[in-house]
Amino acid sequence: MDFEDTQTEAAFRAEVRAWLAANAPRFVPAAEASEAERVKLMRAWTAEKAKAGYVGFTLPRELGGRGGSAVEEIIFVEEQARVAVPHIETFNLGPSVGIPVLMKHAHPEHVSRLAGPTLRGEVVWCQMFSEPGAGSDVAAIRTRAVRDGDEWVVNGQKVWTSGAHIADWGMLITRTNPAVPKHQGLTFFILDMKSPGVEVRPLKQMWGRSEFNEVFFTDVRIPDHQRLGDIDGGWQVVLTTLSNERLALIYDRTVGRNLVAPLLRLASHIPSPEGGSLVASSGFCDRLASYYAVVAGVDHIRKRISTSLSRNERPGAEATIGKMTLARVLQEMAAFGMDIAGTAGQVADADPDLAEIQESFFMSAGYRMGGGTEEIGKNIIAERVLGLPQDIRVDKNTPFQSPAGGR
Amino acid sequence: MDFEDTQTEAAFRAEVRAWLAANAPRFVPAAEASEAERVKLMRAWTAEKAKAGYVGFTLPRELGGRGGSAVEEIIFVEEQARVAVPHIETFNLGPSVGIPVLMKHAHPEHVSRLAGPTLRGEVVWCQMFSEPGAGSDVAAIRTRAVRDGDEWVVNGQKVWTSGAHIADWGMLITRTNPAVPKHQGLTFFILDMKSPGVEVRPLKQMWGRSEFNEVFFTDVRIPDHQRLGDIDGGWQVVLTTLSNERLALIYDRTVGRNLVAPLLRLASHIPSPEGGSLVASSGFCDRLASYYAVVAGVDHIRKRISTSLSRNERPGAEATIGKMTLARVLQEMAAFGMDIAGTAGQVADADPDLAEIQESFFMSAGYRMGGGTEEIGKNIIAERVLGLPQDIRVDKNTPFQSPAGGR
Amino acid sequence: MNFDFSDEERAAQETLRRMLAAQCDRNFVRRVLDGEHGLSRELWRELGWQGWLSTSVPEQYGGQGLGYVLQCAIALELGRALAPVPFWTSFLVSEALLLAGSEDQKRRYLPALARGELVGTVAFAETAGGIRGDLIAAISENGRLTGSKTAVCDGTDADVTLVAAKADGEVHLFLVDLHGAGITRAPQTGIDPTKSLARIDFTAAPAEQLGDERAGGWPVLESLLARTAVLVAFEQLGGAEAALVMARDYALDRHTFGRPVGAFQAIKHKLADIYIANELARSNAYFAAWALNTNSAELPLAAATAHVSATEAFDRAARDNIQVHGGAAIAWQHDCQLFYRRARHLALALGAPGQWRARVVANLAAARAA
Amino acid sequence: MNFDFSDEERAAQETLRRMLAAQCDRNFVRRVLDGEHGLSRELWRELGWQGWLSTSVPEQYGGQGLGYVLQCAIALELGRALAPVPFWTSFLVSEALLLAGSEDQKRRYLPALARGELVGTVAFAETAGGIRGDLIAAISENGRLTGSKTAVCDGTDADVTLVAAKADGEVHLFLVDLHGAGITRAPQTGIDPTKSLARIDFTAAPAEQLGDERAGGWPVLESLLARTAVLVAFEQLGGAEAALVMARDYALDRHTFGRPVGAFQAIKHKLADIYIANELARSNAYFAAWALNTNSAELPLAAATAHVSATEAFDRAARDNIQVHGGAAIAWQHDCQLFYRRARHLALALGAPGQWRARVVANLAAARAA
Repeated sequence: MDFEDTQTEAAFRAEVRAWLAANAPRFVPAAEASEAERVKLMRAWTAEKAKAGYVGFTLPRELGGRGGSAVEEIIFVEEQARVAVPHIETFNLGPSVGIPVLMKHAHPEHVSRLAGPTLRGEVVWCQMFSEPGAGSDVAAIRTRAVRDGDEWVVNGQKVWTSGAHIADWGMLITRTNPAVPKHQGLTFFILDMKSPGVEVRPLKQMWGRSEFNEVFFTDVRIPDHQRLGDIDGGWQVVLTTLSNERLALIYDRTVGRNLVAPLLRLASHIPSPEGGSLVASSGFCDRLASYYAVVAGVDHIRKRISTSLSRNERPGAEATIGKMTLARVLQEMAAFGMDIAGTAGQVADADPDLAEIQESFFMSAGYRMGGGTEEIGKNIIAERVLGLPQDIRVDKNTPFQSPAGGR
Repeated sequence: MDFEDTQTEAAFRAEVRAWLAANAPRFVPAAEASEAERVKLMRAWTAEKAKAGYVGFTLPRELGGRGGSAVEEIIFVEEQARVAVPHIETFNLGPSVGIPVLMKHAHPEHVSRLAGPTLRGEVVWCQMFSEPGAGSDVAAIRTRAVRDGDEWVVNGQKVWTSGAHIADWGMLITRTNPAVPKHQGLTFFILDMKSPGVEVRPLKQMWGRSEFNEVFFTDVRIPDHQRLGDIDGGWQVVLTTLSNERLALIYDRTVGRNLVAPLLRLASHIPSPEGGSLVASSGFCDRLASYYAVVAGVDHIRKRISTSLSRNERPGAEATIGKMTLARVLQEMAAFGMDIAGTAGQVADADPDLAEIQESFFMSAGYRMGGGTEEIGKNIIAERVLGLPQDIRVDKNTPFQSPAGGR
Repeated sequence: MNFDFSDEERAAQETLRRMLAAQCDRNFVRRVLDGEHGLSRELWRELGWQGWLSTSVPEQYGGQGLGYVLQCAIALELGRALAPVPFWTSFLVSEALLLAGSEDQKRRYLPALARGELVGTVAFAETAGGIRGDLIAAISENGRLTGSKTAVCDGTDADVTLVAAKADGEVHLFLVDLHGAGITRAPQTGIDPTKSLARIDFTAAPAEQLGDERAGGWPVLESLLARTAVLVAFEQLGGAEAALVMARDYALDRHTFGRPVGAFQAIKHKLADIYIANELARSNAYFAAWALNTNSAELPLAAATAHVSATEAFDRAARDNIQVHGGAAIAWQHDCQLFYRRARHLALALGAPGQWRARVVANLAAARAA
Repeated sequence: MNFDFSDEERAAQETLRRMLAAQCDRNFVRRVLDGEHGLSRELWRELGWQGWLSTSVPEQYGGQGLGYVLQCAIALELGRALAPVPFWTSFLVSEALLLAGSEDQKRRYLPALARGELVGTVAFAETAGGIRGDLIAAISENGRLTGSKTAVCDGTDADVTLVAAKADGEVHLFLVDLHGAGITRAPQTGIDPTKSLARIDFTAAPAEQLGDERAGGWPVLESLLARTAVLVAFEQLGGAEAALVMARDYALDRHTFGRPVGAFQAIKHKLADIYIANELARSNAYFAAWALNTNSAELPLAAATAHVSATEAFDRAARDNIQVHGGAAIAWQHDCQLFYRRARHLALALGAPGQWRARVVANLAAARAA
C-alpha cells in the first residue's frame, strides 16, 4: 500500500513536469477562445508532445509511439492535468482506439500512413457506431454498405457521434448482409470524413451544448482496402474497439466532475434552522458524506487500476464502476443542491455554484447514457466478474431482415 | 372524495360497534396466554361471530355466510381492530380462500360439509404450496401423488406453511405427471391434517419465533373425491386460490406494522448535536417524512381499494403495493432507528421502542418474501398494469422430468 | 366512503383533457421552451372563460363555489399537459384573498382572477434557503414596500403579487400592483423556462396590507403554502403520470436485442417503481384534497405529505423516463426534458423540499404530543 | 505507486484464511449464536500465539512492528470468517496505550494483548445517541470511577477496559481492571449475539488515568475511533465480500422458472450493485490503510470515509444476500442471518453512523477552509 513513486517513476515525473513548465504555457487557450481556435491549439499541442515523445506511450516507436509503459502514460496524464492546455476528448480516440484497431485489422499500409499523423494531431478520429435504432444493441445497426466493384456504397445515418465535426477520419460499422443473424452481417470500414456524401450535423443536447453529431451517408463510396476485417466479419473489429474503449475510460475527465466543493460552498451560505450553516446539519452531512464516499472510492479505484496497469495486468470491469456510479449520484446530488437552495435554487444566474449544480443536473442525465447505459454495465459486471448467466438473446440466430431479427 | 359513511354504512357500523362492545370483552386473551389458549379463544370468538352473522360476509347464506357486501366486511374489520380480541391470521384462510375454492372446484358435498364448520372456527385451514425447491415458481413443486385405486398416495415435503400446526384441513398441490411440462402435471387436493403420515414441524425464524412450518408427507393416502379440479389440472385451482389470496392481502395486518411512533419517541429522547432533540434535525426529518409518505400512501390506497370493493369492482394490482413497499422501507427504517441510537442501538433490553425497531429489522426481511418476493410483484405490475411483455419462460414446454424442466 | 373523484369530476376532467390535448400539446409547450412565446395569456384566458379557474371560488366573487376537489382534478390535468399557465400562483393569491383579504380586496381581485383576466403571483424568496422570517429583508412602511425578491414564478407576466415583507419587525403579507410605481422586473433563466421566473425589485412601491387589519403574517402564509401545496401535488402527479405513459409507450415500441426494451426486467422493474411511487403520491394527494375540501384539522399534515410524496414521484418519473429512453432522450428536440425541468420547478416552487419534510415531522410530533 | 496489498501481505492473508476456514467456519460461528459457547477465548489465544494480533505493535512491547497494512489484511480475513473474537476492541486498547499510555502501562498491557492472553475493550456509550461529551455522566475522582456503560462489546469477557469518564468536568480516558473491585457486569442481548455485549456498572472502581498526565481526553478518543474505524472498515469489507460470494453461489445454483435465479436481470443487477458497493468500500479502505500506516494528515477524513463506505456496503450485502436467497434465508438455521446481524454490529460498534458522516463533512469543510 504505497502512493509514492518508485525512483524511476519519480525521475520520469520530474522530467515531465519540467518539460510541461517549459512548453505548456504557449498552448493555453484564451478564456474566450472559439471551438475552432481550441481545436487548432490542440493540434499544435499534440504535435509538440509528439516531438518530445509524449504521445502513444504504449505504441511501438516505429509507428511514432514512445514504446514506453502505461505507468508513464498515467504520470503524464496526471501532470498534464495540472496545466491549462486545451483538452478535447476526441483527440484521444485515434491514439487509444484507432491505431490499435488499425494495427490488428488494417492493411499495414494504412497503419504506416495514418499512425504518425494521428499521434501528431494531424488526423483526428471519430467512431460511428450508434444509430437512432441501435444504441445499447450496436449490432442492430441498419446503415447499408453494398459492394460495387472495388468499392462499397454506403447509405444510412449514425447518431451520438462525438467530434465528427472536427474529425478527419472515422471508424464505421455497416450492414452488408441482412439475410444472416445480426452479428454476422456487419462490415467495418475506415473512412475519410471529407468523402462526398458525408454530412455532419450538430445535435443540440438538453443542456444547450452540441457535443454530439448526427452523420448522414448518401451514396458514400469507400474503397475496399479501407475495410477492416473480413466481409461480414465486422463484429470482431467492433469488439476490438470496445475493449480499447473501456481502457480509455480510465482517462475520462467527464466522470471527474463532482459537486463536493460547490455543495459545500452553497451550504455554507445557507443558514440552518438549527443554527449555524447547513454544512453542520445532519441532513446535509448524511447526503454529502455518502456522496463523497462514492467520489473518493472511484478516485481510489483509479489508483488500483493504475497499479494493475503498472504490473502489466489488464484492468477488469472495475474500470467501469466510475462511469456507472458517478453519473447517477451526480444527478441525485445536483437535485439535492437545488433542493437546499429552495425556491431560489431554480435560478442560476448569480451564483456560480448553483450554475455548476444545474448544469450537472442535465449533463449527468447524458453521462448516464454515454458508453452504454448503467443497465448494460451491470449486466457486464454480473456476467464477466460474477460469472452469472447471460441474458437470453432471442435474436441470436434470427436473420436480421426477418420481423423478429431486425429490430 | 368522501370519507363519511353512507346512511346504511353508518347504521351498520353502529350496530357492529354495539355488538362488539357487548360481546368482545369476554374474548380478550390474558397477556400471558399461551398460543394454545389463544387458538381456543379464537375458535370461540369465531363461533360467537358466526352466531351473530358476522362471518363469511360475501358468502351465501345457505353455506352459513352473511350474504352481505364487501363494504360490511371492511366496516366490521375496521371496528374489530379497535378491540383486543385474539387475531390469528390462519383463521382467515378458510373463509377467504378455502371456501371460495371449494365452491368453484370441489364436490358439493365437501362444500356443505366444510363451509359451516370453517365459518364457525371449528375447521381451520392451511395452504401447502411452497417447497424447498419451489418458492416464487410454485409450479416447480416435487411432492408426488400416485394413484392407487380410489386413493392417491402422497410423498414429499412442503415448507413455509403458516399455521399448519393448528390447521384441521389443508389445501395441497402435488405432482401427478412429471412427463409433461410443469404446469400441466399438477393435481390439487384437500386433506385432513390428522391423516396418518402427515408430520408438521415448526420452523424457527431468524427473529426467534416459529410462525411457519415444514410439513412432511410419508405415504399419506387421500381419497380421490378430495381432489379439486381435474387430474393434472391442479394449476387452474392454484390460480383460483392465488386470486383470492391477493384479495385477502387487503386485510393483512402484518403490513400494518409501522415504526413512525417508535421512531418519533426514540428520537425525542436523543439530544441533537444541533440543540433540541433529534426530532427537529434535518437528517431525521428527511428520513421520517419520506417514510411516513409511504405509510400514509399505503393506508390511503387501502381506502381506494375499499372504494373499488364497495362499487363491486375487483381491486387491481395496486392491492399489492403495500406489501411491496412497506416491508422494504420498514427494513430501512429499522436500521435507521438503530443508527440514530448509535452503539446503544445494538441493545433492546431496556427500551420497548428499540425492541420494536429491532424486531422489525428481522421481521421485515421475512415480510419481503411473504406472498412472493418484491421482484415477482414488480413483474406482475409491469405485465398486468403497464402491459409490458412477460419474461421469457424457457421451461414452458419442457417436460418437468427433463434436465431443464425439473429445476 | 368514496375515495375517488366523482363521476361529474371525472367527466369535467375528460373535457379539460381533450381541450388541452387540442390547445396545449407538447409542441405548444416546446415552443415556450424554445422562447417562441412565454407564458400563454391566451390559453390562460381561455381556461378562465371556460370556468376552469374558478371552481373553488365562491359565487359571490365570480366563482362557481364547487369546492376544492374539482380544482384538484383540474390541477391534475394541467400537470399532465405541462400547461405553461400561471395556475398555482394565481390560486395562491385567490386563497390569500379568501382567507385574509378585506371585502374590498376580494371584490377587486377575485372575479378577475377567476376569469383568467388577471395573473397573480407570490414573492417570498430573497436568498437560498427555506421560507423563513429571518431570511426576509423586504420592509413595508407607510404603505410603501422596499426589497428584492428572486425566482418569482410567472413574475414577468403577473399583474398583482402577494409579497412577504416585514413591518414593525414581523412578517406580514402585502398586495402590490405590478404595473404600479417602484417596480423593476428582470426575467431570470430558471431550471424550467416553460415557467417564467423574474427578479422583482420593489423601491418604495405602493403596497396594501392583506386584509383590513394586521391579521396577515406568518400563520396565513403557512396556511396558504399548505393549501397551494395540495394543488401543486396534483399538478406534479399529472406530470408524473404523463411521464410514466411516455416511458411505457417507448418501452413497448423500442426494440433492442430482438425484444421490446420493456421486456427486460431492468426496465420492467424501473417502470413498476415509477408506477408504485405515482400510486402512493395519488393516494396522499386524494387524502389532501379531502382535507382541503373539508377544511380538516389534518390539512397541514396531509398537504405536506402529499407534496413530499408527489415531489418524489415526479422527480423519479421524469428522471427514469430519460433513462428508459436512453441516448435519444438527451437531445434538445426530445420531450423528456420538459418533464425533467417541470419536475424540478414544482419541487422548488413552494420552498425547499427539506422544509416540507420538516413540516411533516413537526405535524406528526405535534399530533403525538396532543 | 502500489495501491494493493504486497505479495507478503497476500500470502499471510491466505494462511490466515486457511486457518480460519479450519477453525472458524460458519458452523463454529453458528454455535456461538445458538449460545453453545460465547466469545472464543481459545481461538483468540490461538490467533495471538500465531502472531496475528501483534503485527502493528512495536517489537519492544512484544509485537512485530510490521505496521498497519498487514493488520488491515488480517481484519479483512477475520471479517470474512465472521470470527467471534474481540478483535477491534483489543486493537483499540492497544492503540490507546501506544498513543497516550505511560511507559509502565504499555509494558503492563501491550505484550499480553499482543499474545491474545488479555482481552481489552472500550466503554463509552451510556445512552442512545452519538459519542459526545454531554452524554457522558460517568465520573472519576481520586482514582475511583463511578458510572454505568451500556453495549460494551466483548464486555462479558474482557479483562481490561478503557473508559470515557469525566474528571473536573472534562472527558478523560481511564484504564479499569474488570476483575477488580466495584465492577458489575450484566450480559445484554444485542443485535448480534456472536459478539457479546454487556452493561458494566462501575461503583467507585479503581481507575487509572491513561498516561501519566491528563494528556488523554477527547482528542485521543477521536483519534482512537478513527484508527479503529480503519480496522473495522476492513472487517466490514470482509463480511460484505463473503456475503456477496454466498449470494452469487446461490444465484448460480438455485433454479426458478427453468433458469438459475442469477440469470434474471433483477438478481444480476442486485448482485452487481453489491459488487460495486464493495469495490468502492475496498478502495476507500485501502486508502485509509495507507493513511493509518503513514500517519497521514488525511487519516481522519480517510478513516471516516472508509467506515461510512464499508457500513453501506456491508449493510447492503447482508440485506440483499437475504433477498437473493428468498424465503429460505429467514430460517434460524440459515447462515444469512449471521451476516445480517454482524453488519449491524459493526455499523454501530464505534457510535452512530450519522456521526461518522458528520465527521466526513467536518473534515472536508476544514480542508476547504485550510
